[in-house]
Amino acid sequence: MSLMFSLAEPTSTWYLVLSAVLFGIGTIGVMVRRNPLIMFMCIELMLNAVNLSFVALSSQIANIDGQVVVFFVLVVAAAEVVVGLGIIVSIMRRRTTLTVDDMSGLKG
Amino acid sequence: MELFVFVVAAAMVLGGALGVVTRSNPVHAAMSLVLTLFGIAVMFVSHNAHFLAAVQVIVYAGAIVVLFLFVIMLLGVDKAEDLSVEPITNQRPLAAIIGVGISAIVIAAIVSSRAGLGASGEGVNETTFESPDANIRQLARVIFSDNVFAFELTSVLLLVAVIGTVVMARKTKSVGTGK
Amino acid sequence: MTIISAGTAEGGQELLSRSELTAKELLREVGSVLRLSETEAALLAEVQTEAPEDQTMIINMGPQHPSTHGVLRLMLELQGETVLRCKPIIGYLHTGMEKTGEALTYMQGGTNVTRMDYLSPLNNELVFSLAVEKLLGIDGDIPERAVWMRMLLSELNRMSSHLLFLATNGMDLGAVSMMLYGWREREDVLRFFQKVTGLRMNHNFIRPGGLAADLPAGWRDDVLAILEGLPSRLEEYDILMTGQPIWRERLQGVGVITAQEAIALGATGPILRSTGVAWDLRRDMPYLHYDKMEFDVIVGQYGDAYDRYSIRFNEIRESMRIVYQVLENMPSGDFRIQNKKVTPPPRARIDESMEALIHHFKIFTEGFKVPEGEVYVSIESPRGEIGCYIVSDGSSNPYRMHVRAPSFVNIQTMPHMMRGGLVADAVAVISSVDPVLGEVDR
Amino acid sequence: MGVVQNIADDGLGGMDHNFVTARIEDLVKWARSRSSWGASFGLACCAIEMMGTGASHYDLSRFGMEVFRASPRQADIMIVAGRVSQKMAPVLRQVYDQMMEPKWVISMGVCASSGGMFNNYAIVQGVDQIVPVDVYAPGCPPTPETLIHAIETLHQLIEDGEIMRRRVSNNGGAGVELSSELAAHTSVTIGTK
Amino acid sequence: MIGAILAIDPMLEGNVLWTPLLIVLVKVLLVFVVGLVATMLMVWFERKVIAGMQNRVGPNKAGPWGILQTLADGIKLFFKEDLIPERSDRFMFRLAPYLALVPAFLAFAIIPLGGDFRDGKGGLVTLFGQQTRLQLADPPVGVLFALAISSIAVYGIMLAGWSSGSKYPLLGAVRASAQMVSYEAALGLSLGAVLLVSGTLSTAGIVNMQSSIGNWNIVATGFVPFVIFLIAATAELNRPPFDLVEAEQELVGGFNTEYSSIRFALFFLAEFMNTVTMSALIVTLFFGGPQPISIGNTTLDIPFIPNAIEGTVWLLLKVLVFLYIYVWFRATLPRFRYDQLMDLGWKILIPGSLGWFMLLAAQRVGRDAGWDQIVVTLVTALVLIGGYGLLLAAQHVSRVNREKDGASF
Amino acid sequence: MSDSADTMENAVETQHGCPVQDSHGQRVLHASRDQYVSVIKALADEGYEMCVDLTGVDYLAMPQRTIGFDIQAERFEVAVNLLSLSQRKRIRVRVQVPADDCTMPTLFDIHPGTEAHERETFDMFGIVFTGHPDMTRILMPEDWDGHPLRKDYSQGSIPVQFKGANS
Repeated sequence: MSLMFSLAEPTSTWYLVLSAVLFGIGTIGVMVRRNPLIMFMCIELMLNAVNLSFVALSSQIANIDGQVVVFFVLVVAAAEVVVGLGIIVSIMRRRTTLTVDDMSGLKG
Repeated sequence: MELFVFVVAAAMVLGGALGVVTRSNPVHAAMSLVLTLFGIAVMFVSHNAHFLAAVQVIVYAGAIVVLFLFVIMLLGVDKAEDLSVEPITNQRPLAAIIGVGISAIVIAAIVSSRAGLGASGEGVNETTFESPDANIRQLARVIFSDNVFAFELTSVLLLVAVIGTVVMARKTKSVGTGK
Repeated sequence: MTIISAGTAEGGQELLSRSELTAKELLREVGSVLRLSETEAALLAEVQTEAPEDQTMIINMGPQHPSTHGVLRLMLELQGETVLRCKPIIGYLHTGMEKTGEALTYMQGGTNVTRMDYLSPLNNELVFSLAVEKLLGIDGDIPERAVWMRMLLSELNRMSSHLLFLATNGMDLGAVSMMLYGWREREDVLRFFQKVTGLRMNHNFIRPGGLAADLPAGWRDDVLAILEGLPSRLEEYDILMTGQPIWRERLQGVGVITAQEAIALGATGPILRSTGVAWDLRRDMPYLHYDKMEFDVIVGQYGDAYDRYSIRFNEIRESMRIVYQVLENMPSGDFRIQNKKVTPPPRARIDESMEALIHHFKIFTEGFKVPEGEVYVSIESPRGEIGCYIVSDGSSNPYRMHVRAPSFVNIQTMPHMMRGGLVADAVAVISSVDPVLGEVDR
Repeated sequence: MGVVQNIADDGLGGMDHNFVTARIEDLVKWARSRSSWGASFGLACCAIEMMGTGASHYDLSRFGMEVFRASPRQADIMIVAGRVSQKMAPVLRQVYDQMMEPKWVISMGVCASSGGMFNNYAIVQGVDQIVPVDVYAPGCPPTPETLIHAIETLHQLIEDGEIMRRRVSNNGGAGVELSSELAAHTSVTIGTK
Repeated sequence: MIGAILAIDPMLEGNVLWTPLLIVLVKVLLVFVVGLVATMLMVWFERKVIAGMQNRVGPNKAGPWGILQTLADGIKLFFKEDLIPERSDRFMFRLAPYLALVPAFLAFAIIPLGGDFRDGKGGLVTLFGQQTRLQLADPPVGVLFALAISSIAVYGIMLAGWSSGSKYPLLGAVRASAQMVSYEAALGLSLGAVLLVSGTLSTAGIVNMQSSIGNWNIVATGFVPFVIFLIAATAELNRPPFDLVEAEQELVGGFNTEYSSIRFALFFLAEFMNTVTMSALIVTLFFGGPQPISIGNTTLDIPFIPNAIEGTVWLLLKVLVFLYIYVWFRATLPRFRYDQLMDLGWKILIPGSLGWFMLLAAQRVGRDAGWDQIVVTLVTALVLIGGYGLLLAAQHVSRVNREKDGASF
Repeated sequence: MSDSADTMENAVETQHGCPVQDSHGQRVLHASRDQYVSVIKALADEGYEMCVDLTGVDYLAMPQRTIGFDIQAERFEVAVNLLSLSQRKRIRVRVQVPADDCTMPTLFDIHPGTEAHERETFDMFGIVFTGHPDMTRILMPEDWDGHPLRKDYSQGSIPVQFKGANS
């Protein structure tokens, strides 16, 4: 059992690298996908990557502010999703397909 | 042990993220997103941010993704998207280059600057048997003293978002009466 | 070896998509034939733009669905959970009873009609018997005791039918216990029926000329036991349902229909009464001795499901009042007419006399001849006006036997009541119309 | 997951009969007879008596049968209560096909069993032309006591394993070919089209 | 570190030895088995009690008093043919029952299942020389964990309905998600009142605070949060009168219409397991969990039972009361309609729980600042009543507007 | 059809141009097909606001029947029962429909409640109601052959048979 504890401990650099990769995946997703719902999910991925790096850095530099920021990000993400989904629903009321390519006009 | 946790959680995070980007069915993508969110929550726990982990699950998995699924089912857009169509020529390779490039730049920055980061705050409280909620208390103190203005602002933001959505999504005329 | 293709396609009987319909059909299916003026109807075209077809879905309730009271099939066009159009599809229990009725003699006819509205079989037999008696011209000669017995049985049957309505109405709205309580009380009445007629349902007890047998000894105590046990139970239902906030919320304002609409659609019984039209054949066109009875016609005001619920609930109490009066006034005497043409000889005489035996044999094999003519007789069944239209060609079988079934007509009110409601309201509406599919499809 | 795959298989078909499997078989039969949920297939008068059987006086729940599942997927016994019209027959068959093996059918009342007094164009003269019937309950309508007796009989047959043997010997039931139906039955869903 | 992740338990501090790990394993196993058996008995209990309420006998053929009825159901369902509809989403269809079942078990982990609360032991018992709690895990965010678990429990239902590929289950799924989102807020807010009074998130801590009836949170928070929590919990459980998700009369079987065999059994199990868990959670939060009943200085004692086990007995008794209440609900109440459900959630429960929370918070601030408690309460109550009046006025205006231009939403 | 002789002699009055007959104490009005809709409309204005019943009869097996009033007896007959709630009166309208032209105008526009009755009469007798919004079968399956209540349609009873139920 004690053997397991003596193994290499992941440092916060590991987490930061992971969050960078996650952010990259999210970016690719936003650019590639055409379904606005999935694009939204990719934005959530990017937000989560940032959250992860905040928490990792917060524990590395021993400052609680990182976690506070994550808390606010969560709240803002909730607000953003509410508004975004509202927009998608009201667009879908007027159109039948759901790809961003078809949503070029500003008025429905 | 922490290595084990990290590896499993990282696999969840990355697997889920790849799932979001590659699955054609929105419901599957949403479930992959849940996987990622759980992975992140596990990582929060291993950084002693228990409260954030719980909030992450409640807000993200419990509300946001449920909302996503609700909209998907309500609109009936759960048909698989055709992924073979590429609307703009060479869009995918370009996107991949940009994405990988961003990751590479950030990673390079992290690796090169990690030595410069030192302890700057008064410390993050660890959870112990004597004070199991030390982390929560510390977080609460900071939020409600130093950041109280930002806190109030986010609550206003939420209110505005909810009201705005209701106004936007409401139908003005009912069926049958005509305009 | 029989292979039957799976599927329930009924073609044009089903609810079609809007594009396949003419304006008139559409008007009927959205239940607006009466509700909209011409100008409003012209605006109906906008319904289609407001709710394009790909945002609505057509779902199929039944024919095998827990809340369609048997085999009613409803096709609903929904937008979200709101019902836009509704079309009832019936016939899944079509038994060919009117055809069978032509093959049976007047003596046997009772076995046929009693199986139509299987919740109030005695009322079916009563209307058939009254029609045959009218054709025979013996409608004035029925002995007093038979008339009073018919009233007793008819009212008890109304009680058991309404109790069953309370049970199913409770069940449909999720009040599971009400289901069992209603059945428990109905069982008391059924036990009395079994004692009197020998059967729990489908009695064939009321026959042309009177009844099949006299009341058994001790019947008065049995009826009194039912009547005395019921009021406290009804008060329990009041606590369980009538005063229940959820119950009221679920029923009040649901499935509203106006008096004008109900009359235009031919709806009778509790549906018509719920709109404020005090129309009860027992009072307004009395048959048997209902004109000597003292009872109130329960009338609603809003025409909603709650009114229909409370009307049926209180009609149980009114029926109890009538039964008390019947108990007081029950005369002694014959239970069937002493007319050799119609009535079989008493059981005791068959053992003694050869003529009686032959008479008995003839009347049960050939039946009795009924003079030519046609007649329509209607009475108030628990569900509304049940009528019997008989055409006789002078033989011992009816030439044509048609039953005007209240449920068959009442079902037409459903699209009007459901429009604009939710799926849950649709269930409440079906339940409040209280259709009996055996009678709808015959 | 699904242990039972075809009609002749009671989930233990591949096992040799030794002491242990015999006990398991007994257990399964015991469970099936004690917990047979009904598919509510009420049609006419008999349906009222069927529901009456479930009510306080007769109480089907004693046999673990108060669970009348509206979805045929979860039901074990189909009680065909009442006359089956020509229009209803395809629906009946469809619901039967939607039920999962092992499944049993009780034909309740004379109309379901033989057409009864309605020997005419509209009524299927015996539901056994459409689905294989295991137990017939006579009566018009059968009293709750009769129905309970029919159910008890069926339970006994289930516990004996008699029905499964009969199915194997006649490929499904009373002259009704099942194999041709089974291919199509997955795509059909209850209540929707 | 591992102690911080898994649980706050004294025996996991310091060097981890084999004995504590073994105890943890035994606890995991025990909780799993207890959960299963409790659910089995719960199903039987419900069928028997509801039969009693309806003048019936209830199951009595399978085993003595029909106690093996659930076992028979389970075995039968296990040996039944299974089917995956053609139009279903196969992966999700298979996954959904487990998504429903796992949270039901997980939530059980944080319930204090017993303990010795006499002589200031605070629920600690000694097992094999180790001090421990009779509780699988006590994470520092215990109550939030329960909230999180209950919020992800809806995935099983949603995905089951969606993946079946037919219309009734889909309607059930949409209802489920809307219902869950609506009632989660009321649940969380009424929980907030408990947290405010207890000052801790850990379930063990919350139980320890409630040493006598006067300290029970139902009294300390003033009854209203308990009522709201009970209603919201019933809604979260999808039990009558909030069982719109299944609503046999409307949606045939709702989300589980297409499920058969063992997969259906899992849903069945999850539903009743959730009921047991939620009852235990209510007892933990409001009724002192395994604490014995004590008024003032006198504590009731169950004779012949060692103190270490007595806590479990008390918990069992208290949970049984709530199980009975849930059965009672099922037997008496008609089902809500969809829009009424939303109205109740958004217009009554959420404002109510929010208002009560603010009242409690104001009292607390007042106490800390040394203000007159009565004045503080009165002023807050007046403000809240004014706010509620505004809300009612807004609702009235909205209704009038809606009727005027006939909007439907 | 000839009713008993004494009731025939009572039938001297007319209403809306149609002869009125008394049958077992009930008023029966014989309308021709052309008068049909206008008579029902006039009766509705007169206070017979509810159409209680509408059904058909096939007189194929009674070829020699007479109606009187110089009305030609045809194979089919449609009987409409009207009810006046305010005056508590009933009246029955009987219309002859020839076998070679089985059509009738619909009453849907006056009494929407006849919709189901007319569909039933169509289903059972094959009498087509022109102008009816949805003239489909109502009780029989859509692909059913024939109209069951016609007298030339056999009852369809099959002798009781006990098939080889393999048991």
